[in-house]
Amino acid sequence: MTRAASARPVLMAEFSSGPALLDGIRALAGSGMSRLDAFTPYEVAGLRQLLGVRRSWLSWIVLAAALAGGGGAYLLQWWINVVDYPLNIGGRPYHSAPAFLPITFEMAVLCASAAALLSAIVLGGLPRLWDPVFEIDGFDRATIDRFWVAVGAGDAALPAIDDAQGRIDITTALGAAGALRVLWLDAADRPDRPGWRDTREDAR
Amino acid sequence: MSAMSHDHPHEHPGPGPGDDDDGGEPGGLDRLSRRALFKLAGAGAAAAGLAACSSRPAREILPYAGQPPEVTPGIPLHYATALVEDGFATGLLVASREGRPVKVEGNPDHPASLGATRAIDQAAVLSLFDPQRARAVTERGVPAAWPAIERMLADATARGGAGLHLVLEPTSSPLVIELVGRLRAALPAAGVTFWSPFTPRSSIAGNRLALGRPLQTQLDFRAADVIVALDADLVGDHPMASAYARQIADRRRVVDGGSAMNRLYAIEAGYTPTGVMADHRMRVRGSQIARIAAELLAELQRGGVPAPAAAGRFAQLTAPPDRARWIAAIARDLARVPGRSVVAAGERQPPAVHATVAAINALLGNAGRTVGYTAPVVFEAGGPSHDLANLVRAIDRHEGDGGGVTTLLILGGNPVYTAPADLAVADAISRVDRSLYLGLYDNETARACRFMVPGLHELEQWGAARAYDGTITPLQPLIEPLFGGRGVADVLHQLLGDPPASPRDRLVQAWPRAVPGADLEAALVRGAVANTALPGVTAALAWDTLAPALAAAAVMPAEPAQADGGATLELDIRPHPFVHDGRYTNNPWLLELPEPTTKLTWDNAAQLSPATAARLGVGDGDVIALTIPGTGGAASRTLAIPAILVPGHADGAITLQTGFGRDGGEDIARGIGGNAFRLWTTTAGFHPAARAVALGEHRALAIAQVEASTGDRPIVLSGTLHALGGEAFRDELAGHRGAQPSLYPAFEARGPQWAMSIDLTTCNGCSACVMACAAENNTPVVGKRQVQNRRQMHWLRIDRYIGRYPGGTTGAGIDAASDATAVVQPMLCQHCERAPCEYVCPVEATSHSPDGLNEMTYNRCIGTRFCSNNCPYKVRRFNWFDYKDHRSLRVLGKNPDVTVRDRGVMEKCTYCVQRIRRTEIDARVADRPIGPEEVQTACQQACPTRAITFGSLTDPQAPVVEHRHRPHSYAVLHDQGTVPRTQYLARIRNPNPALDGTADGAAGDRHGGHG
Amino acid sequence: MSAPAAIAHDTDDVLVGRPSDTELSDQLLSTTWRPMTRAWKIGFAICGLLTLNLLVMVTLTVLRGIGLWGNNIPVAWGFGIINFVWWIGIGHAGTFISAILLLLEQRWRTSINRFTEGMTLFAVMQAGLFPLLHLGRPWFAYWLFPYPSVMDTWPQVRSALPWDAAAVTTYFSVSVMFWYLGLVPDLAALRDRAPSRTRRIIYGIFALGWRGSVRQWRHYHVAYLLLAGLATPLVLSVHSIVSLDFASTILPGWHSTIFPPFFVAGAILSGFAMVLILILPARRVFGLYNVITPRHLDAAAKMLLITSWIVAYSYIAELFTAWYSGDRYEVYQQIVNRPFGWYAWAYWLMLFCNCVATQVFWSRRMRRSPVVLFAVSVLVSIGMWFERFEIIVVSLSRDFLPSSWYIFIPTWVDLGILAGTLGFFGLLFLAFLRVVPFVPVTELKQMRAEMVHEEVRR
Amino acid sequence: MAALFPPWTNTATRIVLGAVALAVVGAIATPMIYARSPYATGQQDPVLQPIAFDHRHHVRDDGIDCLYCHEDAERSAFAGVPATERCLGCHNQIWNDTPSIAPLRDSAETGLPIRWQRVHSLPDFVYFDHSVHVRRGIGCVSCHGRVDEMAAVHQVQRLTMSWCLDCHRDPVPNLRPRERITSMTWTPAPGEQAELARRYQPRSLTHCSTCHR
Repeated sequence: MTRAASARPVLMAEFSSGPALLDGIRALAGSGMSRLDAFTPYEVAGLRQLLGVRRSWLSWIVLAAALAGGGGAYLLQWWINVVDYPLNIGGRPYHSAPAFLPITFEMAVLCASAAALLSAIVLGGLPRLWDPVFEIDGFDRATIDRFWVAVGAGDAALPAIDDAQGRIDITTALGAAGALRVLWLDAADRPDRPGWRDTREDAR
Repeated sequence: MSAMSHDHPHEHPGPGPGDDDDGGEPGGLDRLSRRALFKLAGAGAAAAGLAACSSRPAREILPYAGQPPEVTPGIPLHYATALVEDGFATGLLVASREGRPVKVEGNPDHPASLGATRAIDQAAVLSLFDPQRARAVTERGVPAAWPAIERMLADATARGGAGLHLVLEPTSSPLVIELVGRLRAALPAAGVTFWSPFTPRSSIAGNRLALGRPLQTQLDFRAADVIVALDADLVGDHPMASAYARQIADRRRVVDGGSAMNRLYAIEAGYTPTGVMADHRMRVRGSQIARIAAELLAELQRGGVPAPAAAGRFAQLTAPPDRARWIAAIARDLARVPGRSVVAAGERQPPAVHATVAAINALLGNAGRTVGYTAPVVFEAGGPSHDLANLVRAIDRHEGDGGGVTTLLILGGNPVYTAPADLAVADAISRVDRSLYLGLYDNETARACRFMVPGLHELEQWGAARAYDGTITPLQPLIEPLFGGRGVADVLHQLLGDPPASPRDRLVQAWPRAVPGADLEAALVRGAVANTALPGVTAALAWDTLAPALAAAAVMPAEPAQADGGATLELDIRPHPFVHDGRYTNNPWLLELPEPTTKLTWDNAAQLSPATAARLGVGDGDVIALTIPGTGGAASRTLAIPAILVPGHADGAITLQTGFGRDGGEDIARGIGGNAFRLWTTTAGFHPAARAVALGEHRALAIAQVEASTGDRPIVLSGTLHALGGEAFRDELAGHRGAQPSLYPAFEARGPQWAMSIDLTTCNGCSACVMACAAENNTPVVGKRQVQNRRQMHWLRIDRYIGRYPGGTTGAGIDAASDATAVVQPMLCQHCERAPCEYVCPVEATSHSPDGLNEMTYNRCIGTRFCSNNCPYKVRRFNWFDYKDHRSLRVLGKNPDVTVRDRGVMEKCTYCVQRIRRTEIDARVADRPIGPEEVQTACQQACPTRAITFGSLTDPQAPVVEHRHRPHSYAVLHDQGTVPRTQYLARIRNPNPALDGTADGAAGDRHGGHG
Repeated sequence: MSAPAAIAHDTDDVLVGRPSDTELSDQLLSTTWRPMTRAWKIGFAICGLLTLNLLVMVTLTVLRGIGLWGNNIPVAWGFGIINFVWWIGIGHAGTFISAILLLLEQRWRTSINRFTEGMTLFAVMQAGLFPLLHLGRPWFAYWLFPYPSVMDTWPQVRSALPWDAAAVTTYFSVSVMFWYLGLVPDLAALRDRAPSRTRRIIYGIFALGWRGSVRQWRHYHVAYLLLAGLATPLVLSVHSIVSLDFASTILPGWHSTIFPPFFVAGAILSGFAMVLILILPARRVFGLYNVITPRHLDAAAKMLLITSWIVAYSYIAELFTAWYSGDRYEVYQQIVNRPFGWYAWAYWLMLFCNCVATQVFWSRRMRRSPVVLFAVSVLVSIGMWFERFEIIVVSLSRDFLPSSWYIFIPTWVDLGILAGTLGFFGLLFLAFLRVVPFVPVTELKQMRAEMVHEEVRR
Repeated sequence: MAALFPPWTNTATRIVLGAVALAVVGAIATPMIYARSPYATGQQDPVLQPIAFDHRHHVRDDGIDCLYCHEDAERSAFAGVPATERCLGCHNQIWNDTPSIAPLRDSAETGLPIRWQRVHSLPDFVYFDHSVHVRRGIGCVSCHGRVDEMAAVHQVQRLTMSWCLDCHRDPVPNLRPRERITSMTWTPAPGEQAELARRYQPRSLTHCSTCHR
């Protein structure tokens, strides 16, 4: 199963607050589910740890970019003034190291910042204007005041419990955790295409 | 910006003589003048360099049809010719590029030049290419035909000259003199008057009084140890100014404390270059000079100078207390060196003064040694024919009998403007039926006359004239008459009915008669005929005429200041150093050149001392009305003119310079300044009782320097010759030069190391160098408003600082500020080895060459002006607007070796790098080394006193090296660590111990003084 | 109101009440689609006109040359560089607030950081105009950047101007990135909340499909912190480098080692002043009293007080070092020319605005009075402009050789351009208020959640 | 409810972003390439002259030396374009009635110059001096190319500053014996140029006032 396919949500639940979301996730984890993802309007404290997502390694990219930018800038300045076209400027030495520093620093910062922004976007899987989850009714509140949890199709525990009874159990568990809605998105159907059969059951 | 700019920015096509689009504006390169040029010189490759620094060169190459053998495109030719002013010739060498005169230099073989030039000479090229010159024969302003004038002349001749009157400029030309002679013979009834306001009159009359004959005074300062200038601007306003300045300076060059140095006393009203140079300066009103001369004579006699009995009765004459000490000291100084001094009086002084001075020189034994007398160089000088009143009288006779003047020919000059106010010349002319004016411009006189005939500029003429000392000087044209003008001789020949001939042939024919035994070709090459100076004549004092003159001189003038609360002042009128009597007022170079001692540009103003100004309650630019009472029933005349304060000016007097307030047809000259001639009378150069009233209005003046104090900063160092002998001053000076600790490694120096040394002792601020720089380097003129915005473009400026030293300047006025003394300092790019301007330029537009030049690469400059901010000498100039006037005729006078800068570009002195590179290339091509004095900068070449030295520090023969080793060589702002390549020789004065306030002047002077 | 929210209510809070996520979102997102108020429209019209005038002045300058300005020799730099430094300085508060205060975990920054970042961008845009405009040949400005030219020539990097070019471009780019990254979640919120479909599509495109998934938040969080960490030394470096335009020369009044910190302090002073000038009206117009509380005003006022003291110290230090150095030129410049020279009035005005006027903020009441804050802020802005006037014009007008001393008088073009940039700045700012939520909704919601969390703990 | 954006927008976004990146790179690269193109430098572009003067014929067939017409190259900054009379030196006798040299005859009569079109034009702020280059052993062909093979002369070299600098930094590869200056075909023997460098002492001048004044 491809990465995208295995990440495709099979089960999604909507909560009204961060804490509630965390409870719901605990419930799912209780039933052995591991391939979880959450969608929140803002960072919910403890969420990342609960889902076992490691801290971002993006810093290393940024460091590399900074070194490249700064080093490149200094080298260029050195080459211009010492190698390519040395000129006597006010009796200053060709290799005027102190004078080269400001630009070196600025270029380091520039490259680093650009790297930070771009990697944040790319690593976050963006730009991606369409995503399966957008097809879900009411998901648009995920950026406002709703907190969603999703179980990926690739979840190892899923096959074991994915039957009528299992679904009922999990739904009730989530309901107990305070889920407003629980959606089962039929796995049999083709992924990545709008208009799934939406087998909904009332949590209450 | 288009991608093209990666290569070189292309903006507008660079028009030039080689370019085919016509300047639309009047005075542009219209076809006519252009074709004339091509005939003379296919301006060919010279188009390069004319266009701006960011535009394409002309796309065409126009080779000669028939190339003159001597011409090689790209290599300048020099022709010897001369400028003539008030009848006296100054020899010049004019550089010609592909037939276009582009630069004027002095002629070393000419006595009035000695290789130097005045600012006026340098500007001649611009006058030649002045688009506003008269272009066609006109009658009452509408184009007319020459034949009409021929008929008029023929008619006048037919009547044997009856009713014919000619007005010529005073002339020394053997050719013209011969023609006038023939004319008088052929047409006895014709009248001839010579007129020019400032040609020597008084001195000749004075010599007649003293020596019984009209004689012209010739001075020789080479052997003069003491010089007393009585209201005489010997180095500024004199036909021999350049030569005299050189002679005086040669005796003032200081090598060390032990040098022999002459002593110069200046006694004058306004501040002049001579006053700047002087060791002692007394500021007195012009009318006091006569008395002072007499006092000096008397003091000399008391001092035991042998004098005939006739002069005996002067012995009692004593000077008033405030100057007695001075007179005594000067007299003793003079008596100390019998036969080795010069006492000179200015032309503005009445004959009596000149007579007194002649007597003094005779008694001191100077006559025949340092002071000589020759027959006047100018034809009939001092004679009745030089009185403009003749003309008016002749015309007025009209009313009486049937005689009078029916045909008036004014050949040159501008009498309507320059005539003394007490002569109503203009309306006299208007009463003449057929009047003709021959001249360069449609000026006041041209407008008063019926016919206007375009004249010839000196650089368009064949002819000859005499220098002040009489040396015959040939004139030859550099270019065909741009507007088909005619010379004075042409008209005279026409009158005499001579068969038509080319001016050159006429010269060839007349030459043997004029200068027997002299080869014309040789003379044209040399620019002067050797040994043609007039012989000196020895004449004994004629006491019968001298005595009354002395008596007249001895009269103590009234103190006008006391009359009525100081509203009555003495009015001194003198020619402007640059526009003279108004003949050069349409030359923008000369207008924008700051007046040497007031720093005023684009204007003339009423110069007065701070004390007097305070009495009148005026400051710089406050307008005052000057009124002089009418004489003999004539109405009084008033001139409203702004004031300018001149520290060192005599109290109770006002100095006005002539040449402004023009209202002829010249657009540039018209309407600037006030016309001093309106207050001028033939009687004397000064009017004892002019009323001055502050009008309460203000007229902004364009003064090129506002702050006059050095604030005690190490800028101009000066001291006495005596002090230079002592340690204190030497140590102080040594602290302003030499190596300084630096963090930076030394740069390897390849080739010669160019450097300059400027001697502040011999510089008198005449500003010839500034003009030479402008002419050589195509620096633009920006106009009065932009000067007021402090945007003048001179690469080289003369800073004038006001200091006060013991005995520097003194006068009756006790006011300290007024007693201040001026020092001048040429300031140009110092070519610092650690140039602050270079390291702040973001685009390498200014950098350092291996031979020590601070290079300015115009085409790389983007105009951040950061370099100017960081230049402690503020010598960088910026093109605030687009100043390249490609459409104007003036473009032809530009130097093709120097880029014409574009808008938004920084520029500055380059040590004339184009000359350096040219010499380098010539030397390389000839596989020879560069000579020690081979490279001359334009300023150096022009300097009359040789104050500027330039050369390579690596060449032991180069004088600049020796200058560097003198004890008083120093670097300006040495404390800033810029290591300038330009160094100065401190200003050394040689004061009379009897007048020097300090005990022994052990240390240098201080300039903190007056602000 | 939820129970915990009832706990804290005093005005010292950075958030009055504990509005729910929904309430906050509705209140703050709606600033972009709520009908425009009259005040806004009038302001927009005025700024539009001034911007037009700017366009005319700039065209004139480029066509005829900077001779149209009052600059001369010796005063070769005039309004152009004064305005440049002034605007750049103003641009500093934004990044200072959003970056440094973020790292210092100052909560009161949250509701105003987007606002000030916007201000930064627009101020830097004004500043960027001048280095270009003041060139004699602006069309060659690209020569300041290194590129393989057929002339084989390069920029001269010993000069402070290429440093400037690098610093300002970097500062602008980084500010944009920082600003945009912070905006993404709010854009997503607008994508999902905006009334019309067109708006939602436009916002949607710029939101890049943000879903707020854990993995996105994971990188987003680190990137945001890193950008803040990078922007912090950057904001300090930029004005330091600008100050080197002067400090690296030998001109008396410029040649001073104190300049970098002195300039940064001044920058933040003027920056906060401008923040207040803008935020007080905005707060009133959009009725944001609950998110921009007296607590914020108080903090800003304190910043004004502190930085104005740093600036005052610098002035004193300048005088002292001048006197102590014994350098005759420096002494004349600092102790004679500035306080008593041609422009003495400007000197004393500067001292009053930057050092005296701010002292009212010792009083808590003054710190919280919008009127006083606004008035003092205007004074400070003027004072800081004149500080640059002192440094640039006054120093240049009298440097080493008295012979070239001369006075500088601005022309109507100078004044027109200054006014024009003010208008253009306002124009951009007013537009900004309508286009994106100028109070960061997401961050505010998060902060609220954390505060509620803490309060529950207590 | 359907999502705001359909799935294809993801691909679309990538394409658009790619295009933008490409445009940016292009905008910078294009002018740089252009500036180096013959179109911008004016190379390879035969110039039409008032008289169809054929250098091939005069140089190769008649074997006239460059310096016969461009006589000032050894002593002046400008190599010089021959005066009308120089042309007539031969064309009085031969081909003196060809219609093609009518402008020449007109010039001779009117005394007005022939308006030749400039082929090698440097900007006005560049001061090139033929004499010193020729004296240091830089041949005509180095800058002007095989004029003897051109019907109408065109500019061969770029004549950009960097091109000048190439030689100014290291002149040796362009040295030749002074007596072979005008040769179009001369090629150095091994080591010959090093020897010439010793004799002529060419300098490597790269400071600005070498060419800009």
